[in-house]
Amino acid sequence: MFDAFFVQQLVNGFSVGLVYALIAIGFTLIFGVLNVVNFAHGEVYMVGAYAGVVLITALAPPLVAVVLFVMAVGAVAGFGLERLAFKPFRRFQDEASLKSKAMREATLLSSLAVSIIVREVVEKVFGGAMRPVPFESQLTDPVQIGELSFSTGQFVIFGAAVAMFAGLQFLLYRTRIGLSIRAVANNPLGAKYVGIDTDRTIIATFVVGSVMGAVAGILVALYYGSVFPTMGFAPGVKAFVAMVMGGLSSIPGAVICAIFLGLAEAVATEFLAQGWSEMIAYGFLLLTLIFFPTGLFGGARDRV
Amino acid sequence: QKTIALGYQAPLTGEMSQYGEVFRNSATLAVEQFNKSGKLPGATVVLKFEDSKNDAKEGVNIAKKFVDDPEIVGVLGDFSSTVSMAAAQVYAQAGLPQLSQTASHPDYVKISEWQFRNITTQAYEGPFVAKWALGEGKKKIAVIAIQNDWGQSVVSNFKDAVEKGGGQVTSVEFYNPGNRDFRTILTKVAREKPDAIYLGMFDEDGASLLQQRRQLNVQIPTYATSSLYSPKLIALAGPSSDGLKLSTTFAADSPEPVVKAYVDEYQSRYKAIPTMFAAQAYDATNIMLAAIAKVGPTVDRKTLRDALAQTAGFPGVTGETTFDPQTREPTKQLARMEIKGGQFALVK
Amino acid sequence: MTHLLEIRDLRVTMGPQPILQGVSLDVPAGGIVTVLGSNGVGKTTLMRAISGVYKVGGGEIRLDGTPITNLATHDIVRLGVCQAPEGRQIFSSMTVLENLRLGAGPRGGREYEQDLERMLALFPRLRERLSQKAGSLSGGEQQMLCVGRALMGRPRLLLMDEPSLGLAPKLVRQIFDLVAMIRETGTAILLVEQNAKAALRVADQAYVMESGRIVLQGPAAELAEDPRIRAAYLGGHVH
Amino acid sequence: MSKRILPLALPLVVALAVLVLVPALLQASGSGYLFRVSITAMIFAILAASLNFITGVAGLLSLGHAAFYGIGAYAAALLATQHGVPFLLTIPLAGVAAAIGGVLVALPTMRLVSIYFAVATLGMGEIIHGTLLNWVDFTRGPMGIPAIPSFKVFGLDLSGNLGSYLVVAVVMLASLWVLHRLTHSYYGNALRALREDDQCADSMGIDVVRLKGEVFAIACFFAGVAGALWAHTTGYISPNDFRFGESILVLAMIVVGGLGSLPGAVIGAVLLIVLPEALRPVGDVRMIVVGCVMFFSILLLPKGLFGEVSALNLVRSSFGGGWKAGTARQSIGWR
Amino acid sequence: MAALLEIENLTRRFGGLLAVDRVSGRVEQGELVGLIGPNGAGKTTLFNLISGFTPPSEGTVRFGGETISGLKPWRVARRGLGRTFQNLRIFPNMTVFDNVSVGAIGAVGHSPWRSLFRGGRGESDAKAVSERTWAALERVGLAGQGHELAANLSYGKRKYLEIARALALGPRLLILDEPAAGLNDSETADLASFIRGLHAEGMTVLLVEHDMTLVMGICQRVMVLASGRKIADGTPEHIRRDPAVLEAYLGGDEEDAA
Ligand SMILES: Nc1ncnc2c1ncn2[C@@H]1O[C@H](COP(=O)(O)OP(=O)(O)OP(=O)(O)O)[C@@H](O)[C@H]1O
Ligand SMILES: Nc1ncnc2c1ncn2[C@@H]1O[C@H](COP(=O)(O)OP(=O)(O)OP(=O)(O)O)[C@@H](O)[C@H]1O
Ligand SMILES: CC(C)C[C@H](N)C(=O)O
Ligand SMILES: [Mg+2]
Ligand SMILES: [Mg+2]
Repeated sequence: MFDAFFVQQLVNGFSVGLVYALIAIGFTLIFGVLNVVNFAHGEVYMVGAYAGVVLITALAPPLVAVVLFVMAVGAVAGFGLERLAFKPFRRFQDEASLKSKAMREATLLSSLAVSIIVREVVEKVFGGAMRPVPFESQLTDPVQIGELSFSTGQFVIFGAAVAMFAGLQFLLYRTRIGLSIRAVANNPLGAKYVGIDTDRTIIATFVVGSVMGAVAGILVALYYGSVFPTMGFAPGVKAFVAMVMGGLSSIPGAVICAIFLGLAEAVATEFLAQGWSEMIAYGFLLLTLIFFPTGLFGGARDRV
Repeated sequence: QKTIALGYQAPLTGEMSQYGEVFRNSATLAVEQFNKSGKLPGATVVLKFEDSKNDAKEGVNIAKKFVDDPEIVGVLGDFSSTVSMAAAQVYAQAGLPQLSQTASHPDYVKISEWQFRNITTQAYEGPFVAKWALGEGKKKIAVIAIQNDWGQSVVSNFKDAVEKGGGQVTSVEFYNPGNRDFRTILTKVAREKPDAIYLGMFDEDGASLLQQRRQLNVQIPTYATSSLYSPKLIALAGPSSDGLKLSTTFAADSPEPVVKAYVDEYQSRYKAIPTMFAAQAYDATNIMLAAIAKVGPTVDRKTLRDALAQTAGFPGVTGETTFDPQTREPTKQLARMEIKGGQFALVK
Repeated sequence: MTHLLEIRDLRVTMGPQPILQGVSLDVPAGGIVTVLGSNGVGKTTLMRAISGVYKVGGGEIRLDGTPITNLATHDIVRLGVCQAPEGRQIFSSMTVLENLRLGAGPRGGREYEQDLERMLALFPRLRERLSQKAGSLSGGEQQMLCVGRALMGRPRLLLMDEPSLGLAPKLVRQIFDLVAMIRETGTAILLVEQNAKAALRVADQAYVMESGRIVLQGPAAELAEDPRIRAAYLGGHVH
Repeated sequence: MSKRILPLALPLVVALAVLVLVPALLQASGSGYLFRVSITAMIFAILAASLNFITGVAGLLSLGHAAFYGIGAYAAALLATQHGVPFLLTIPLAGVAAAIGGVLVALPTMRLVSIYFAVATLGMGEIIHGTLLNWVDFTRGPMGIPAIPSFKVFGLDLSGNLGSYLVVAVVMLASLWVLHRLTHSYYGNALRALREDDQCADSMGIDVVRLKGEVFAIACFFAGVAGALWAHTTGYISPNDFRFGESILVLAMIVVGGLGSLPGAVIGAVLLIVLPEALRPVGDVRMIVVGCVMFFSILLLPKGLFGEVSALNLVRSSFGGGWKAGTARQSIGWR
Repeated sequence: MAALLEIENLTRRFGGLLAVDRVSGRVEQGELVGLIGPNGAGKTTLFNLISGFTPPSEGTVRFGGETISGLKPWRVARRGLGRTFQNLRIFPNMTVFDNVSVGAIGAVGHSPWRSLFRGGRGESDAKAVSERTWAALERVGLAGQGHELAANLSYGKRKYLEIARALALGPRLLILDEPAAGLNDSETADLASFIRGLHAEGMTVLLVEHDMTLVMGICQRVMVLASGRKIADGTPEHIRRDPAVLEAYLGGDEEDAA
């Protein structure tokens, strides 16, 4: 029996999941290389969206130009973020600091502080309210296929997610810089000894991850037709959760879990109030972790 | 020249700062007009704003601060019921009149005799829209509302009224604040094939929902509360908002002279059309000022409270406001509106 | 004669306390030089300073006469100074092959294949585990991987920080044989060792460090006979 | 005997300052506002100290602490409003309720380490918050709970500025005292071992699973106590007060103050409550300034304003530990 | 009388790899036994099986007559098994004293309730912990550095720190994984006499080591593991001449194995 409403729910959930996945890809990449949660990723996403909207409002260029511009903004944001919130902590080389939880949590909070500042500044400049994306540029046009309703944005986001994912897998597993990124992620000191410029590799990772975050931001903004200063927060948390469910450093894992979260929320809404459905997603998180303590695709702990 | 101060607590930073912003604009405008008008000879009224970030902790701190300030005879704000009610405990204890432009929690005015509000409660609005919808032959209605205190009262009042009027509420969907993807809810609601949908949410959520409604090709007539009366809604949702029917207390294009004067002045100063929230704050401030003027320059907290309580038929931009002598609940006139061709239009 | 590596009056401070307080030593091209010293005298610090991992506070390090003091580690590696560091620092979640690949740096293609073959001939055990995660290797296997990875960089100067640490006697011998063999290829070696007896046997020149200073130096064979050395480092009176 | 006077000096000074000096100054200023800010700061000091116990001492990064604070507040509010339980009972009962919640959270997440654990607590926190918000029949959902009575007992009215201050201060001192004892006794060392290397601690005979459960129970107990104080001093609570952002705020307090250090947690709490208030004059940009202060304090002092090592040294030299090498070789813990 | 430690047919697989393959053996009360074998032979894995870190695929471990296989590490530790780790695992952000106290706490137990109060059991627990800790520190000669951060200790001292931590547990059996790795000959000699001293005081020791001077010099008995199998077990003299051991472990000529 084909229940069009139910299939429609799956479509809805899938597209929510894709939004999470778009954010999770860059997030996971950055987490992998520094092993610290980049709380400001949601703000990079938001800044990307605002940059795109400002450009569209001013010049209304074609989508490709907007994306290229946003990529540039994302690159600059990633670079700045790394220099500001992460690099300073690498000056501590002594063993006690390297192994100290205090240092670890400090980096986490430095990115949080940066994210608060960025959000407040954007709010000061553009106001706290939602801003519309000019209608001509929105990706909100309905596309009816049989009984199912889609929108143009869903296809664009799907395409972007596939492209980002494939591109990143290629980058990580088929290129030299990818090998370096993985090496730095695994053992930064070891990477130095084999002649990798760790500083540059980390920046490269941040730039790539932030470019992806920023592009995600503008695409999602076009898909929803609006931007607002806190737009990065809620999906950012979900992307974080997806990353952890997937096993922290596994990008395929993060993507799969992001989509799964979206689907879970949609299907749960079918049976419960929306408020509870969000908790179903967290329930799945807990179940996953209970049975797979290091995520679905995470490696085991190092041997003793 | 004596100075009389009014405290205004509102979210000026943080997630809800857009509301605090328009409150500040309107209140500043109102006070300046008042001081110029010479309705209170021998004294000037000043406003003291404090930022609550929509955070109850800060709201209570501010309340204490205002209570300490001997110049302050009355307080406006806060924005959300949560923060307004946390602060209200302080005002109730200290005996400082508080008038919130938006706090809609049913228990808010029950806290003490010091609490007032000028927003219509759903006890009026729910039956008003219910009657309208039923009158247009919509018997099966689905409700989508935000999961907060106000959303709760939207649902309960509307549901009662529909059922009393012989209709049926097919489903009630609450969503958590912050949620911006309504596709799943809309799909779920559409499955029930109701005659109409009733929305209890704010303009930004409403705009997102209307956009997504168009995408999903859900063509069920939609009604809404006055909170969706905002130019913002049309700016955000564009053509998707066409056909939305809502009740309102404030209409920026109303021919009424008070409204026109306000809208023109606001627009020339702040380069924006005032929203329903801005209008609420404008009226709240003016109600407060009128009460002060009534007492005169010797006004203090107690006399201000008593004057406020006697507010009746106050002609504001959101219609006439009267505080019920017993409950201090406001009574207001509601109008019907429909969005047509990207414009709010009064339904006669 | 100029040396491949010259270190003059090197000073390193970590946190409050100075660790190296003026170390000078030379490594001739193609030679083996060993540095001996008890625990915590600063041998590893010296090695890290040469590789540019620690910041140098004073003094100079020259490679072929050009100063490399405070260059970035990756630049120093590019100049042909590779290290098999203390603590191994292998990439535990990557495969053995990937570890070796990283050691080879930007070199690829046939050259890389040849190097790899040569490498695996030296360490047949690694060949069996090429696709295993490096982190699951036993301690000794990891040590082999670490030396192997450094050799993949085709160093002119190989820095080895306690390469025999944790290795079975048979392998220890192999490692020292390997050190001799590496020298045959023209690579100079700076070797830090606790196994003084074996180190002095393969080395040409030896230095002894005590609390951040060189206290003794000379040809390895002579030092091996020095009574002070015998007492302090070759003691081993286990009855 | 004279040796015992010195160890008592510091706690005595602290207690005198909190119970006499500060209230005297506040009373003299006649400012209810300052009283209120002090009360909020003290409530958050309890909260920060309890999170520090989990995250700073035992090394379990918790991102859901506000949820336990919320459980405590709701427990106290429901007991007080619906069953008329006096505050002397609601406070410990709120703690117990939160502790039970904490153990229920700790049990399924026992096997998790590092960031996995952190995210599990985040998920738990969101679930608890969602329950408070959506379980309308029990918690009244978004309507919150109004008219929670203030501190009144045996006809004694402590609901004024000074009364409330003193009640909160006494509870805070007691809470800090307990947490302080636990962190600076040998029990604290077991927790620190858990933080540094749980597997290694395990093979030293430390029952890691039990320890994690206890840590959560104890810390959540105090979070619940803080929640009860919040409910009673504010009079109205709603789920909004216990959002994820609140967890992050408390985390920021302990990181800014110095992870693992109890004085640090208190300093951090006071700073992050007082600073935004003190910055009111700068207007709308105050949150930007708060963000910048946080950023620079972390950047320049990543181990906190008052780091763990210095805190331990302070405690050991000024309390009974008698901890000086070479001299009296006494114990960690207490004389 | 049953041996202090008895292992029977102990087997552990990692995927397809047989890391430990049907190993049996015993350590008597008061013995000092060496365990040697090529790298990757499974020595550390065997230690992990004994101490409960890794559950065995097959076989049993008996300690003091009771089966301990399958128990959690902390339970095994509390029955009197102290261990050190091949790659040092100290607690770098704790002081030396606090590091060692962890072992003592493991033995004494940790109750939040008792640590809260003065007097009574709490007092005696705290005293017991501190006495054990100081005793262990003194035993390894670190008493003077009790207040230093463990991260500031040199490598050699850290080795003793680990041993002290295990000693504070008051173990009946001490298992040491390559304690001499990274020490020079004279330091190794010091370590040898230290271990011998422990043994003389009645401690039972099982020792993994690659330094043949140390193993052959102090052990009463040596077991040899290769590719997960036990290939020899006997006195040092016996082992030194065993052709299988020579082949697998010591290598062709015997010069270094002196
Ligand atoms: N990153 C660091 N932070 C703080 N102290 C350090 C650091 N690195 C080294 N030290 C200190 O410097 C001294 C020398 O250390 P180093 O590791 O160089 O000694 P070593 O001679 O290599 O000893 P070993 O034989 O144990 O390897 C030691 O006391 C050590 O504690
Ligand atoms: N967790 C694990 N996963 C996969 N393989 C493992 C694991 N632990 C050990 N092994 C494998 O088991 C074998 C035995 O390892 P073990 O560490 O016990 O050797 P060892 O005798 O201690 O060697 P060494 O003397 O070098 O320390 C090795 O080949 C190792 O790769
Ligand atoms: C209509 C809204 C402004 C009401 C407000 N959200 C409240 O909490 O009461
Ligand atoms: Mg070293
Ligand atoms: Mg081993």
